[in-house]
Amino acid sequence: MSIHIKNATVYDPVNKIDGEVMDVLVENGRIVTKLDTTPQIIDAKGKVLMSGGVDIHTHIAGPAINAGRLLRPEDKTIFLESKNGLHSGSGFSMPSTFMTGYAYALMGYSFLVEPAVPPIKAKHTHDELSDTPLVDKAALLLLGNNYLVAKNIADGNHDKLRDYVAWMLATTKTYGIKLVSPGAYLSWLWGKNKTKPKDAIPKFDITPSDIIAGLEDAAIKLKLPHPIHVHLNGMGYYGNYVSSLDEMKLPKERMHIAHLQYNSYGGDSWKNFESKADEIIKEVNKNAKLTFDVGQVTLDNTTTLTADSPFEQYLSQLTHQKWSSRDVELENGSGIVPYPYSGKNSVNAVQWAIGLELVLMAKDLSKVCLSTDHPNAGPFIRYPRIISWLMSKKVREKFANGLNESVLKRSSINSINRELTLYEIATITRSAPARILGIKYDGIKPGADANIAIYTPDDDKEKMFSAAEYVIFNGEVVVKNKNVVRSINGKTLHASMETKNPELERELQTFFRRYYSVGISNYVVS
Amino acid sequence: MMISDVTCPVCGCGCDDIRVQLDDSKIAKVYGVCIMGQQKFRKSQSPERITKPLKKEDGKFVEISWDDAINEAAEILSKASHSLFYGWSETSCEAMKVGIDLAELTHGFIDGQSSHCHGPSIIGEQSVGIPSCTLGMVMNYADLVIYWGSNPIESHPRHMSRFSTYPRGIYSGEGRRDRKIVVIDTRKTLTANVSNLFFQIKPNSDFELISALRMVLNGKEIPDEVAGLNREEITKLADTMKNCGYGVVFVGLGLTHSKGKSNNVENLYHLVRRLNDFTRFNVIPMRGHYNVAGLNQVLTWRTGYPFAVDFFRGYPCYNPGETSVIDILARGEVDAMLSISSDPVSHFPKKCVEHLAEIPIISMDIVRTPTTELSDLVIPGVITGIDAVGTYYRMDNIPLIAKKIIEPPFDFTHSDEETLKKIYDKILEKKKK
Amino acid sequence: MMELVLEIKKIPKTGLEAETIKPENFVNKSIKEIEKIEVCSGNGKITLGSIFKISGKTAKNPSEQKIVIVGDASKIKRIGEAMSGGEILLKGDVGPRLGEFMVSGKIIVEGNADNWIGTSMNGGEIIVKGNAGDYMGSSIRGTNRGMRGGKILVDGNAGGEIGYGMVGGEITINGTADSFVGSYMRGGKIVVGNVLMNRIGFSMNGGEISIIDKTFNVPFYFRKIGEEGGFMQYSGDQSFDGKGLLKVQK
Amino acid sequence: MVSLMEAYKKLPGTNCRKCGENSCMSFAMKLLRGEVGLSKCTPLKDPKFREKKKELEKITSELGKAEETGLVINEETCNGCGNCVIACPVSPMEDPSAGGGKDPESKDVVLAVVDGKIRLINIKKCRRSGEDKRCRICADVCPTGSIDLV
Repeated sequence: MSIHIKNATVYDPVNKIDGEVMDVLVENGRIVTKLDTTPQIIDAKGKVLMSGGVDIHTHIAGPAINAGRLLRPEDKTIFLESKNGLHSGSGFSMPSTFMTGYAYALMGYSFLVEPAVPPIKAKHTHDELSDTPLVDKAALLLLGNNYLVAKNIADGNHDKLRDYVAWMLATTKTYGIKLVSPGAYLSWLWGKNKTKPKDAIPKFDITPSDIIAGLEDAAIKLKLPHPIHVHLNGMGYYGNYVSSLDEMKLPKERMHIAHLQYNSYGGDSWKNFESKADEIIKEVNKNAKLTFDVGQVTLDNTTTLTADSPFEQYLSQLTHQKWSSRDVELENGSGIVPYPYSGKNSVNAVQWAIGLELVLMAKDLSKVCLSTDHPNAGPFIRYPRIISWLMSKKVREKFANGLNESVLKRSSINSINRELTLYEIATITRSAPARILGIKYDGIKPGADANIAIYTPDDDKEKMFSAAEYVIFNGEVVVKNKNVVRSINGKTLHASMETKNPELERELQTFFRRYYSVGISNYVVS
Repeated sequence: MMISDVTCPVCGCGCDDIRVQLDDSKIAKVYGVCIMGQQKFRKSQSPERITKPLKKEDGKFVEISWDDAINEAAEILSKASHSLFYGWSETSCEAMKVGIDLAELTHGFIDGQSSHCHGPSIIGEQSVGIPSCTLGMVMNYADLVIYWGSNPIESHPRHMSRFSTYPRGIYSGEGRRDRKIVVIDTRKTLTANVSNLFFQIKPNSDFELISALRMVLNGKEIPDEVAGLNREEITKLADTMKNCGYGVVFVGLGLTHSKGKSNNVENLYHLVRRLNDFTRFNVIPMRGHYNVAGLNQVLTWRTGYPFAVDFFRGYPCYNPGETSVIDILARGEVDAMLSISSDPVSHFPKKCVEHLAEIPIISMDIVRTPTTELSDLVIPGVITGIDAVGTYYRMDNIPLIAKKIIEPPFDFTHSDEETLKKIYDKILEKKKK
Repeated sequence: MMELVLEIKKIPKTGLEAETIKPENFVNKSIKEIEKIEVCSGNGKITLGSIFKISGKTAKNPSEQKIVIVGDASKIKRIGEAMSGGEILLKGDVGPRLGEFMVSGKIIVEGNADNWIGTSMNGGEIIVKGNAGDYMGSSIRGTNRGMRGGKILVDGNAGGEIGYGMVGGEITINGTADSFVGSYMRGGKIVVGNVLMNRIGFSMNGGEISIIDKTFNVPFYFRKIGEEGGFMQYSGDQSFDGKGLLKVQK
Repeated sequence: MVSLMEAYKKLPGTNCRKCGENSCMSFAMKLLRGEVGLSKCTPLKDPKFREKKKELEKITSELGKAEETGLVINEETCNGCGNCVIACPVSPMEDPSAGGGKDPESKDVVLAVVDGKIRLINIKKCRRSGEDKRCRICADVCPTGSIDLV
């Protein structure tokens, strides 16, 4: 199977290609210099070509998102009929797995990261990922509120912590370390509803900052390709930018901050809620250790689901919406609350502006990734709309004046003139997330994996990026004329960890027999 | 030879610490398993096991070949205009996936036992949300455990000794002494024998008792007697719940099957949500079969809905009360049925069984049951957890691997998944013709 | 009113979903064209012509179009879905989800109706001479915002969970309803003869329920607040300080 | 220590009620509790029961020893719930996994569930085998009343 793409205008920041017109040859799943077999021709004259999109933070698979799908039958406002060999599906803010794979492929994405895996339910996440076609995947392991992590940090034996983390990553076949409001869930279990970075965690007498430092140290020693992926404490509360800045100064080498928009809030009540994107981006611009994904609010009727149980309980009390919560033994909690964002709401309008401010005021876009923390700030199918806001001041101003006027008074979005180019869009959706993740991603270059998206240019950027004209995945055409035509399964990446601490494993054998409700043989993902 | 870490394929406890002693590939002794599990391990070896496909010809069963059975099944399902795929709670998640593909391919219904067991708990969850936790949290943190309309000693025998009452957790080191066990039921059950508090309530009055508890928590006046309990008892129960460190309510069919059904459970979820303003409180529905929760998980991630899914428009539709198995059978909206690892003819209402008698039924099971007797085609089932490997989900939605310890008593198939896959491919073949 | 008569010839045993049977789909069409309109059955689609013997005249705009369905339609679901005008008269019984998401117009059922009449209805009127099923005027699964406007009148008895999540509109039941009337009610009015097991107003926070039968004894989660016009008045659901109004005939 | 079933099997099983009990089963229960003498069962004197009579005499003679725990299991009503196994203070000492609710594999626990029923594994380890007979945990936690401490 070989393909010859002719006269495509290529944007590929990985190889510094900015709008060159060139041919791209594909054979046996790779980009090649010459073809051995007669190829299928794709005339890409005047069309934009990019490598496959990378989404560094999207809740698409696992027990939390599935509990969300179950919670909201009313979220099924979009349906997918099963025809020509493709599966059916349903769901707007939380689509079912097949529909998720097809929708991401249609937008030209080829690599997704599920950022929250409770270790004891890792099999569930892997099972759902295997039912998400047309994309390669990786998953991050929740360790920020893990009992044994906190215990090892409290006892000060960091080497044992390193080996425990290595054993966990290998056992659950996951790719990196995820912290969600470290220490907040552990404190919440004993009645403490809000935890600041320097508060002592009951029963452990360590602080969230110790947990961040401890796990970063383990990540460095294990030479993990992706740095610790952190959901900062105080996410979602007004006035949380101060504690966020404290935690952003903690890392020794590298830290990736998830959905930074949720941690850039000022004001001391919901009434005078305001944007502090400028303060936050100032720290990111000067601190080389930090990278972030934005978590852009799209003002839809979506669902918030996060491992930050205390915040989700607070949100359910604030909004009187449904509330589902799952405490997982010795590992982490999670909470789900449907949330209908509205442009007329003074807080939501400013939240919308904060995300755009962070991206537009960032100096080095190779530290920035596009995301909506799907589905928290909005469903991933809104990425093209976000791109249209980032690429044109006129489009975002037109959208802004439909919102609550707080967006003008309490954020500086309308004073920013920057408009991102196609090259910069390719950075925040392709090269930046791939580099931060540390995955093998060579862009458009001979020898690279053939994951390619071809778009028809259009003034309406949302229309342009909503459906790619052609998408090639693993060297095969899977989207043609804006329709998914084939379904093939991608692979799930995981960190290659060899665990060489037999003494720790014996200890874990007895620990599991003593305190876990499942046998250790059932914990290992086969 | 001794096999350890064996899983028990019977109830929602999903015990995975069983050990089986094999003597020349026959099950000799089973260690750690309760009496319900023991019956299943023994049944897997019993001569009653169905080992050959059977086809009904003028009222009597005739043995047929494996290929004929697959062809016959595919014939029935392709000819039907609206087929029902029912059961699934005692087979693997892998078999369920093929079942969903079958329902999608034939534009039929798929539903499981959860629709008429803990369906009301799921409907309650869909309108209020459920604060819940895994069984390990109960073991390590809970100091108050309430069994409401549930009698684990008889339905989930090892539940109290493995998870809720007797283990010594991290923050419940004294085991039994660190925990208060409360039973709320309409009769004094065996579980009540070993509980600290037992509240005997009038049948069909759970809803009123829950409203009374919510009013006490809101500081409101309640009448002298509600649901057969006097005001002091209700206030005492409310205070016990409010002042615990970490509380858990296990919800049984006493709540979901008494009058009020999903409203009882909805009211309970409101109560537990309110209790989370004082302390940490969670609910765990006592799911019956060992993989009934698995069907809800797999169906939800593949179609968006947990049970009662209808593909007749080519995409998933869901409306319990309209697309659930009892209603579609009572209205006669089905003209063929595949029943896997279940016995609807014994358990369904009369009106449904009358309709079942008129339509062709394919049943996949391990022993003869009233359903197989009424069927037109019987295909031997494989026991996931004894004859075959498979994934299953425990009552708290934790995924576990069912282990294979002996070979099935036949060689034409190795798992339910493989059987269903053959039927699926045969239907595809017929569609292409 | 232009009358179009649909006489039931043969309905497939597995039932029908006929959301296309409503006045606005039949206006300005010949009988031939109407016979080609499709409905869902089994795992495919069949035409109206294969089910009904169609006769009569079609009008220019929906408000003048009347559809009469003769025969036992108890196996036909979703008749009059999101109907925006005109009238439907059903001589016999009718299947579930009648007049779902209805906007305006009128539906009369001379026989018995089934579950989910007027689900999430916004306007219009449904009259059932016989008995009705459960979930009348209720919300779709997962939401507690149901009927917003319009009227439903049932002469006979009704099933349970009536007006679940009602926001506006009126429901009148002359007979007795099963338990759980007016759960999650925010607005609108329900008048009902009696309610089994006295279970009404679960999580009610607005709107008004009137009970005609004197023998109804008020559940304890409703607090007495007064008396007016021959009705005792109660406020509840007190389990969470709900502000619904319950009136019981003295 | 012998279980109720084993004692019952050795009796004539005629339920003739000559001993004043209404069945051989309740006679066996009382016999193990030392509340009734073997001589009360007159049919046993029949020569064809000589073997069984000798075995019964051996059992009742052991009853009198001081270190006997008096633990009697009724397998008919036991459903293998494992409460006694996990609640027994000896189990977690001998096998920590019993402290976590798992079925103990060690041979030094007093009780364990086998084939769905409770079995005596190592009676010597029972706290009641000495002078102190106060420990009654297994009988207290048994929901089906299948454990008697005579």
